[in-house]
Amino acid sequence: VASAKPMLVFVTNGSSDFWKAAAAGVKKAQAELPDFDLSLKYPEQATAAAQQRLLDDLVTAGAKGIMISAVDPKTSTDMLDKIASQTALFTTDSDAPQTKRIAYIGSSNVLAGQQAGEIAKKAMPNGGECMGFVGLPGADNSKERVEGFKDGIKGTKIKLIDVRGDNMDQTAAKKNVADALVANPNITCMVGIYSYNTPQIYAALKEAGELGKITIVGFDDDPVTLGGVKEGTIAGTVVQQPFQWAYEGMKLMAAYVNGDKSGVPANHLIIVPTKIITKDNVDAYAADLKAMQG
Amino acid sequence: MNKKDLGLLLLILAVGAVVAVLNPRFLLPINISNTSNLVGLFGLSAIGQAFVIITGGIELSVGSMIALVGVLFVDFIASEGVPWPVALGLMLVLGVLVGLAHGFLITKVKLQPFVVTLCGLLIYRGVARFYTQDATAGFGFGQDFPLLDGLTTGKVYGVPASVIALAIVAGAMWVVLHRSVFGRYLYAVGKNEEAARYSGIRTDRIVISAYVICQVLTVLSAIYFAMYTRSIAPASHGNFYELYAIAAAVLGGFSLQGGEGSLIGVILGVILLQELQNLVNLLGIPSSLNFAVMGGVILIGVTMDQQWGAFMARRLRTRAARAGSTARPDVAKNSG
Amino acid sequence: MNKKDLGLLLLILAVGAVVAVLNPRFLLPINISNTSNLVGLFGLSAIGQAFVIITGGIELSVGSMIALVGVLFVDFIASEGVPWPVALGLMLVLGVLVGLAHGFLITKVKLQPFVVTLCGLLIYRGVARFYTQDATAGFGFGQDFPLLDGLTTGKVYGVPASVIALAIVAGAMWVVLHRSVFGRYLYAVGKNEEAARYSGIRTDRIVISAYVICQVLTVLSAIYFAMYTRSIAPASHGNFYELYAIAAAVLGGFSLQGGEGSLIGVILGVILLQELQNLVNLLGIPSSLNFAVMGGVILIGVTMDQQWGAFMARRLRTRAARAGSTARPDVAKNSG
Amino acid sequence: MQTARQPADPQAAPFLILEDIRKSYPGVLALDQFSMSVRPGEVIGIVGENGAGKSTLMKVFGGIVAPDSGTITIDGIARPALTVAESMAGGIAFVHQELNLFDNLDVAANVFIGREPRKGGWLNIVDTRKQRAMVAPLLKRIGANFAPDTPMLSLSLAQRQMVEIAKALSVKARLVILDEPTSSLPLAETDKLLDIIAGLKADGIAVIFISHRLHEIERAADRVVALRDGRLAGTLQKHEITHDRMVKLMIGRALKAQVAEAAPQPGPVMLKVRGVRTSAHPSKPVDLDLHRGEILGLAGLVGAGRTELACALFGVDPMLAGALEMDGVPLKLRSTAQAVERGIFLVPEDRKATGLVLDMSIVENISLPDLPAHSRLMMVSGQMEGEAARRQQGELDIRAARLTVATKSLSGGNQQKVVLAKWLAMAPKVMILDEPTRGIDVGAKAEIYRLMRRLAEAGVAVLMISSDMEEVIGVSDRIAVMHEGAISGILTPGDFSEENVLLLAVGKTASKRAAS
Ligand SMILES: Nc1ncnc2c1ncn2[C@@H]1O[C@H](COP(=O)(O)OP(=O)(O)OP(=O)(O)O)[C@@H](O)[C@H]1O
Ligand SMILES: Nc1ncnc2c1ncn2[C@@H]1O[C@H](COP(=O)(O)OP(=O)(O)OP(=O)(O)O)[C@@H](O)[C@H]1O
Ligand SMILES: [Mg+2]
Ligand SMILES: [Mg+2]
Repeated sequence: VASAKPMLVFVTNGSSDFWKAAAAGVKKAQAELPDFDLSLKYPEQATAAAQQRLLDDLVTAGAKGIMISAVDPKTSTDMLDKIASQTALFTTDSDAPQTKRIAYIGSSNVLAGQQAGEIAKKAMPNGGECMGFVGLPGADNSKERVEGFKDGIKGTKIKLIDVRGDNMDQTAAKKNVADALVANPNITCMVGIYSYNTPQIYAALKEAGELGKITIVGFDDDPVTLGGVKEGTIAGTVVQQPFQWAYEGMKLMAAYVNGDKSGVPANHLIIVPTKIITKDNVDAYAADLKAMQG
Repeated sequence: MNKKDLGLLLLILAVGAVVAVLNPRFLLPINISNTSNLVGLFGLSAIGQAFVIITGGIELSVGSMIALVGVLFVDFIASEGVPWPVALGLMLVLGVLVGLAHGFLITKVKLQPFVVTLCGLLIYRGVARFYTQDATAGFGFGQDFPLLDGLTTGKVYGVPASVIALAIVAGAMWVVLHRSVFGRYLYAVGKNEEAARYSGIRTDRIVISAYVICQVLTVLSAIYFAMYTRSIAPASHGNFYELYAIAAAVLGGFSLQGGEGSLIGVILGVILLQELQNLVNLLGIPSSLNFAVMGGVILIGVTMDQQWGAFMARRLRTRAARAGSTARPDVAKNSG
Repeated sequence: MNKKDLGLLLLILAVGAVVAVLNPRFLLPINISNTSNLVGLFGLSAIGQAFVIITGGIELSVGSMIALVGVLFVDFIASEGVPWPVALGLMLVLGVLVGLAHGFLITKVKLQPFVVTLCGLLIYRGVARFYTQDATAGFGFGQDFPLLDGLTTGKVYGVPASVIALAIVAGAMWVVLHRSVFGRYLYAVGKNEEAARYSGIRTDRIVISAYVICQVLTVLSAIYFAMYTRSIAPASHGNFYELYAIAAAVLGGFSLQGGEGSLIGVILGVILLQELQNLVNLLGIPSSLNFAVMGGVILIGVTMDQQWGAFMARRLRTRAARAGSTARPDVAKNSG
Repeated sequence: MQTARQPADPQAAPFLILEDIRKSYPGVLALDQFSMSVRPGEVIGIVGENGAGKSTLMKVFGGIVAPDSGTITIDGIARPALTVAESMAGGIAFVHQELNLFDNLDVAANVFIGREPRKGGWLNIVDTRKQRAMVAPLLKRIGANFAPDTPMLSLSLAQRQMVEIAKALSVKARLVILDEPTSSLPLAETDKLLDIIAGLKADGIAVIFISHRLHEIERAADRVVALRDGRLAGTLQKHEITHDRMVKLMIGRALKAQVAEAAPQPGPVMLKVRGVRTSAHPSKPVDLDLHRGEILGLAGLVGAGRTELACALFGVDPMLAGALEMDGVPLKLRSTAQAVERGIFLVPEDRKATGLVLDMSIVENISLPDLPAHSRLMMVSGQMEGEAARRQQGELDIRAARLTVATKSLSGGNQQKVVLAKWLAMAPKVMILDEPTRGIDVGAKAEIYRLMRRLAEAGVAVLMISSDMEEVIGVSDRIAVMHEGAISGILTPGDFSEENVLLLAVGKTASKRAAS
């Protein structure tokens, strides 16, 4: 049903819990922007093709502004430019600097990876062997986090010996952890690179009775991850702030559509830094999270 | 166009009318162009699937082949510097080889089509992922192939190139399927392979040809898909596309038992599926319901089709009974 | 255990031996326990699939049902505070209803099983995603259900609960399939439904029962999967699991034409598939090759099976011809 | 065969009555105003041309076909139609014309399908041991040479027909319906079947017996019911039953006496078969010469290996060993296509599975083997194939509403004619016919014999496999007899006799002088 209000859309790169916080951000922004029609859209599959058709359809439906986490920003220049020529386009999560996007709001996966490396460094002063777990090892976000992590542990005795993929299947994710314990008895640390990997590491180690003996470094803020951090069995986790991306992004976009371009910085980048969550600040973070989503 | 196809066409128009009323932007030329572009892309592989389904087979490796060909083609021309016509040629050869392999395993080694192509689904996806180590294959910034782009993503008077390609392929394949000797053999093999063999038909060759045609058309559609997305994530690109193709064929009146279906039917099936996807996005239906809408409409469509078929058969019989009760004219006529 | 099953068992042992040599840790009790746990999980749904395949049908909605049931079950007990036995009961009822619906559409409305269950695949996945608005359903940190956990993820003398469940289900289903009148009818319907109907068998009921059994076992496995991952992402949970189940059945000697296959076969099929997945991890093979390895081994397995079957059929026929020529000793023997 | 008991009491009340039955299919009225009744212990022979409606009538009895109108009364209860279960409960056992067996089960399971002996209480376990023990004597009774636990897959067509008969006998029936049970049974087995019918009758069980072999009806029936075009054409009582009267009722006129034409001089050898071994009898090589212009009859008992030989000569299955020579040129066949190219055609014995694409029309079936000839630039010409089909329809008198109806809607006999028409439209050099008149009515049979003769006269080498003794002796110029995969002897017209064929068929040598 066509709405009279200008439409602003936040398009994710797939459906994942990660975006729940962004949805909350959109909701909060909507409350403050009654003259706009804000929404958050998932492509039905996490593929470039599905996302592209969603964008085409949104433009057709008359979207005035789109904020997108492109499935594959590096190779989607043409598509993004096409969209940018028809509507106000912002990028988030992972940037596409070569396109005509108006601005990027988000954080850096490389930086997040480095922060994860710092957690590992602190937790294992004597070094150790790490195994990474991820959905798609070849995906950009995964590669950047791994790259950052390797950066972060450079010069220490910590080694990342392998990264196992599970094709976004949590059964396989858990099984990978169990198999890694069997295949590599020397492992002393595990890194959960996608948000669901850390809880699966936690569960598999718990069942194997290895919880607490192996250092777990996580990403994102799954409830189990935060619980583990609080419990002390997870050394720490690196969180991004999709709530902020969405909230600030939507407000910026609304202003931009209304003709106020002052919010866009010269370098077109608005970096919302990632945070390290450890036992010390986990309670505060959880409370924050609850407040934001509530 | 037979009655079944006509029914499907009416369904497409009816759905379109409803959507157009709810959101008039549905009828914008750009929207029709976008949607028909996707019809072109999916249509190419669906026609291939149709050939296989007519023989009573099934081709589950379509989605994986689309990923594999996409990865190889883009990598060849974007990174390896292979001229694109050469790369295209190589991909077509790959399609022929894969089709031959599937056909060989099915006819000579006598494996079930479902099994052979399921293994294909797993293997080609695995190879595609291994080839790029799960990385996305794509074009660098500003890397352009004007002629190739024009042929795949260009438009002629607003008509997307993929639609033109589909029209050409569909026209040719319509003749092959509904007019040629080979087409007749396909139907015969699909309905009763043994009887076809006992009629001196080289059934194995017919079946193998069907798989080769399917794979060649799949390669073609893979290239169109690759140029459309310009970015191929080997783990997810083309996932489930075989199911879309099969669903389109089934909606279009094909029987998975083989021996039934028309070319127009499968194209109408593709159009309906794409219309549904478009509708979900345009009407602001939560995208999580996308699949459910698609499944629901397919189910309703085939049920109506089935009930309609049963109804027609009943009517035919009743009418025959009435005709038969009068002095059996037909038999008399024909025995003379 | 028939010859075919024996061949598969030998293949499993041979692969195991090779892996054990390359990485002796393959034989660690913990690894065997881990792998057999997954055999239990996948085995439950594979047995269900087997019942449907014997009737000549196919059930493609397994993966989506695993997601839907997972989401509902976890949400009911973790968020809605429904006592878990009640939730379990509700899920089983859901399974029965879905099975009835599929069976009804297939036997009474006369839709093709592939089509009905393909729509199921789309619809249930859509409903699962819609239910949680694409959010993951999971337990809060530290949320425990000791009895449920014990029954699903616990171990008895190192044997995972899922393996015990599989053993019980498999035993019961073995009797049903290979010894009971119902099982006999399943085979009859799968081979020649018309003839079965002419023999006074209520074929529709048999087919519907098969789909109900399949869905009930799928629900059971869905609960085990849910408790194993403890977190259900509705868009991806259980994706392709129907293919695993079908692959296991096919490896185990089932024909998708129906009427063939044994319960031991399908379980051996599941074991082989899980062994392969384990092998990829233990030997450090890039996980992108996981699919390719699986596809390759299935292909080799069924090819060997087919060649073996053809050989046996030839021998059987030769022997039958020879037996027919001698003074009918078998008849005499058996009538005594 | 003669029993001491009385023939069925003609005064006994009928327990099964059909009244005014009508059944139509698209374009045909298969049954019209048909009434009949069945008394306990009587043997009713049903005759009629192909497509007269015999099988349809039986399907009404069996609850498989629901009539459009009319009533069926069993034991005084009238119904508009029966279900399979009601029919079974009424004591009706059925041997279908088209076999209804399960290849994935063994013989015993097939016999008892739907009525398994059970054990284990509510678990409903099949009592396999009991089942086998019950089947063994049945098989013995009908003279079957296979065990109850034989997999169905390993039986030949005729053996399957025996399983169907055993199935009907296993029911505690009051009426046994046999729809062309002998169509692929050779003589010895047929005799046994007639004995069985007599036995049933003696036990007070009624039998309905459909056959196109009228002499069998003559021997067995107490009463003959003749159908023509779906209507009752007449009834014959025991003393009225003669071959000619039956024919007259069936086709409405007398049939010209069949003149056995003098065998012409056979021409040179067309197809030389040397040392051919097939997988059914791998240790038995076959040597055979097919001459131009000759009809060579091939006789033998069930499972003698005739069909396998025919398939080998047509390139269906690769031969294990042996050589073929056609017109003096060695011939290697790797596919049926090669055989067809060389002019070797086969009319297979199982028309449902291999003879026809049942879902395709008559036209499409007839043009199938020679499609390129009915096309321009590899595009099929509907006009050309239609004309060819119309020509064949005229020649063979194929009865169908239209030539575009699916062949599955034709009666068995008319289907068989379509199979023949497929090949006759082309130019055969070697024509192999495997049970060409299986299920064909007398009129059409004569037609087919004439056709075979015409082919022979045109210089074709005809190989006719047949289990019908009359046919073998009446039509052949020479008779080769197979026994367990080997040719046990070749008879020339002077030695033609039932006795000689039978002796050779069981592996003995023929007596030189024919004893007729
Ligand atoms: N399923 C069907 N659909 C359409 N027509 C049918 C069907 N079954 C039978 N008929 C038609 O009904 C008529 C009677 O067929 P039926 O099989 O009863 O003949 P029949 O007397 O048994 O012949 P035959 O001796 O050749 O077996 C035929 O004209 C046939 O074409
Ligand atoms: N489809 C089959 N599968 C397995 N075995 C078969 C098959 N067909 C035939 N046989 C075997 O081959 C033997 C020879 O059968 P064939 O059909 O050639 O005999 P025939 O002389 O034509 O007799 P019939 O009158 O039975 O057709 C049979 O005894 C049977 O054991
Ligand atoms: Mg008949
Ligand atoms: Mg035979």
